[in-house]
Amino acid sequence: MNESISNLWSIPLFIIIPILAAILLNVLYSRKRAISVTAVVSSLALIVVSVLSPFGFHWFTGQPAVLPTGGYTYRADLLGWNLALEYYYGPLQQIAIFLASVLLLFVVLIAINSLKKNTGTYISLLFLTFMSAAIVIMVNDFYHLWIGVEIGSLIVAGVVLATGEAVSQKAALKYTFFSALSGAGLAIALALILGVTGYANISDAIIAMPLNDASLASVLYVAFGFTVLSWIYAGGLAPIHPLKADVYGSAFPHATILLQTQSKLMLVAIGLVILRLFGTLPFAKEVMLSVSVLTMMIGVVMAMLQTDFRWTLAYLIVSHSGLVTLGISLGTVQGIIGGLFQAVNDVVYMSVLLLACEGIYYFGRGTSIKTVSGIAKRAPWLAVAAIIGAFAASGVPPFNGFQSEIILIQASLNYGMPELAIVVLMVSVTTFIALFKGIYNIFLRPDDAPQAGEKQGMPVPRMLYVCLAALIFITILFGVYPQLAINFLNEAALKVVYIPWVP
Amino acid sequence: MIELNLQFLSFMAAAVLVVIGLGGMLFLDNLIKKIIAFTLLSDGVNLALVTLGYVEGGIVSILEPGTSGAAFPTNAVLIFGPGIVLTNIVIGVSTTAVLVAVTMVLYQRYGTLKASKVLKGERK
Amino acid sequence: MGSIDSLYDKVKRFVIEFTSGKGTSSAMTGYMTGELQTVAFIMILASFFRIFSVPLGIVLLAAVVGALFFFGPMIKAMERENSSGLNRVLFWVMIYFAVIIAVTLWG
Amino acid sequence: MESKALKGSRGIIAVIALMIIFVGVSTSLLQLNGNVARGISPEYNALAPYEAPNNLASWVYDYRGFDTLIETGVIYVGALVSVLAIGRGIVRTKGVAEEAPVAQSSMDFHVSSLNVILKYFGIPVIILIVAYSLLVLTGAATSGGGGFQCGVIFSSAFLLGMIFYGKKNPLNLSKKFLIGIGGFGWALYALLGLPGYLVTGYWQYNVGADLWSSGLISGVSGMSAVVPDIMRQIFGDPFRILLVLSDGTYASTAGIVPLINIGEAFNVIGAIGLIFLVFAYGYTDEEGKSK
Repeated sequence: MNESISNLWSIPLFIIIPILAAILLNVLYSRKRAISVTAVVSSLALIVVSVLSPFGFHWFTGQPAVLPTGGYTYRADLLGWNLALEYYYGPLQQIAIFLASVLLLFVVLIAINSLKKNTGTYISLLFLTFMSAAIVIMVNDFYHLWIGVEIGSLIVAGVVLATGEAVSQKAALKYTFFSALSGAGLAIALALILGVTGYANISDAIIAMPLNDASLASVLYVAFGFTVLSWIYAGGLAPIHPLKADVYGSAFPHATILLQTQSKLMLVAIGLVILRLFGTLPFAKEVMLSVSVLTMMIGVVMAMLQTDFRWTLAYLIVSHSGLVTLGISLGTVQGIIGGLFQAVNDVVYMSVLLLACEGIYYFGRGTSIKTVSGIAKRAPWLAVAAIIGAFAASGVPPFNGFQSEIILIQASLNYGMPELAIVVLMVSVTTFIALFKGIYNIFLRPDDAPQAGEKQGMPVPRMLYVCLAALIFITILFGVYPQLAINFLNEAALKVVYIPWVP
Repeated sequence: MIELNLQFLSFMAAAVLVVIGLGGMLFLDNLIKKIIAFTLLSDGVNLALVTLGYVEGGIVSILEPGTSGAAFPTNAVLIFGPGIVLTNIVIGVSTTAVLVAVTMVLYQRYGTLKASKVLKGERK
Repeated sequence: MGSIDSLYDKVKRFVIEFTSGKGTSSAMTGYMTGELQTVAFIMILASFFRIFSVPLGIVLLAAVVGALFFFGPMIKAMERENSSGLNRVLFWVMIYFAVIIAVTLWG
Repeated sequence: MESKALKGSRGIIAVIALMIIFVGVSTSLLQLNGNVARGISPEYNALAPYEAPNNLASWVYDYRGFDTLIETGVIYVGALVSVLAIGRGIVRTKGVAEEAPVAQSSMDFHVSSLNVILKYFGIPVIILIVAYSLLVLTGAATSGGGGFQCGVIFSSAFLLGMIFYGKKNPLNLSKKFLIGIGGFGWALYALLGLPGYLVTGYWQYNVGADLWSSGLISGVSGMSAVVPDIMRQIFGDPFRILLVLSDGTYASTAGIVPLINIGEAFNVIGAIGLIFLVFAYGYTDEEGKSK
């Protein structure tokens, strides 16, 4: 590992390419061909960069770190106070950004193929969604984390608003209100951490933290509370889950793929930051655990009540965020690996389900299980994809959901909390019920509409099937060879547990 | 006895502003009033951040002819707080713009600004 | 309490509560399963109290089970509280946040 | 207590929760009273004599310049999203029926009924405000001010023009121009990092400032002469200022900071101006189309 690279070439590109692409796309606005070329080329470039890049740091603006003795250094492995903003690109970041950029490519392709006119602004917002996710997962600086979360939430509001329907406008307004709230909360947490330690860089802040001073430690408790508030918000955990479900349910299904990827990455990133900064405080892990258990339980129960496939998926995404945070908040190596792996798998199998949902949206002209039925006859491959996605989501081998859930169950048993294992099991069983309620009604129930010909929707873009096939391939690949992904996640988990001050 | 000083008062005012903002967002039903409450909240955060940079007998962090370059690091205000305030102002402006824009659109649609009417929960 | 009649009435009311409003069978299934899930989840949550003290956990568990069956369908209340109305979510967030601060500061 | 949901016991619970939050926030802030850790800030201040004389400007645009790039993005995205809410860029799916978007009606400013004296004084005031914004922009490195402030002041002149003279005001900026200039500003800011990236490998390395290459600060090895002399002459010297302080004269250069300020100003003029224009007059696609 090249730990001491402090000017890794690839890191700025992950941010600058989406920014330039977004500006260009927004100016192009309605020129379809130029938009497609720009968007596809930029997202391909992001995939290539994420694969080729080695691991290391980037200190933006080239300022050195100040050694405790007073000199300056450019070496990242020496103890020093960073003057510059620090990003870290490691194995966890690599797999996260690689997946996000692949999904970005798919989403962009589908958006180009299925939307009418004026797509420039919308696709530029999709690029910015990717950018905010990349910022949050790579950054090692509390100040920058705050900016990343804020720009991310404004972009989410924009992506939702692009549908132009009343439901999405309401969802966006509510979501922005909470973005205001949690942004202010994160700013207060930043103020408190700065006041206590004087450093915004997370590594430096951990080293400078006055844990011995009881009166100052109480400042950290409040900072912890505000950070958890923004964590809950960014990841859509309980009790903000109804809003997040609104957002997921009212955006286009293909946009929801990117939104949930962004939210999962934020969940992982902020969760790891909380563990690193506040993991030693009493009650920190307990608070995080109870948030995750509540989220899982409420999300999955609410998913069962929904009568629209989009909303079922929205609540399931929320409840599976609880699985991710469960692993992270256990705070053990196995738990964190399970949580991170669950995040990766979740992004993939939920994308399969969401793409299937998009297909239903075209075929059935809607996704309500009351009005849409008998799709399997017209689109058998869509049904197969949806069923595979459902199997993966409910943890059936040989799909990827199984591998991560079994790690989570083992981790919670080893932690001494068999109840958590039961909760994980119940979540996967209930996921199965909720999904098959929808899938049965939409795909398998005989078509009871009198004029079936009239109900025929438009043909599904062929691109959607290609993307589905690729995602199902990843699902099975990770299900059969989980080590492919776990090898990327080990390092991050070990660092968080044993050397939290190293990003 | 707590000694009353400038920093103490500013921190106290910041806490009061933050809680008034939170309370306003919680208790007021009018969407525009909620947005105003948010700006109060954000101002409270700004005040806390500015106060963080306070240095007893400090000077503004601009080098003017005649000041001492060696004494500047200890005398000048802490740079991080005021810098973050700039960011917070920008974020506040953008968030407020989005909130107001969507509120305008929803007002066109429903003809009311009441959050309990416009933004009541609904399921499909 | 106690008589067969009133118990029967109670059960009847309990079942009728589910079907109010939407009467489709798939919605009904969802509500029934949801109710059972909620009960199970709350029992598991109550059992977490064994971390602090085992006897208290057992007492709490029994109390929760009793309360659940007394108060009828939990799922209705849960759906109501889970609505995405802005004011309601704001209320719950404030409560949640206050609890987190109280637990960590004075817990 | 306007909200119906918060009457009765719920309201009381909410008030108690707020009080707990108040106690938590105020106690933690008051713990900081008098013992704020100085942390990294004195290190930034120690470098001030070699950078722009306004240390806050060099903090915002040099040391933490990348943070400010994303922050500039926040205002750009804010404008993009709020204009999207009103109508620019709402997308439709092929073949699926959706509800029609609501058209935003334009505000009525009653321009014709305004007092004629106001109209006479309007133009000089607008000219003065624009001039002031340019002053604030150009003095960013040496005094308080900067790109964001310039943009806001300029946009307020634009708003004043709209109120006094209606849509055809002296500044007369069109939506397309504002969108373009906003994007141009952000792109300029982003691309100003490119020279430093190509020369030293660090994004947004302050090429002009040659802070590290001329050996002004001891202890930094391996970085001298990374910036070639020719680059130093192209970028650095035009901005070099001699700072006469009580303990000596420092050769200080703001480097690319003034240029970044210009990019930020363009971006903010575009973003805030667009917000004002579209909030006042609504957005229709016919006008926004190319040509």
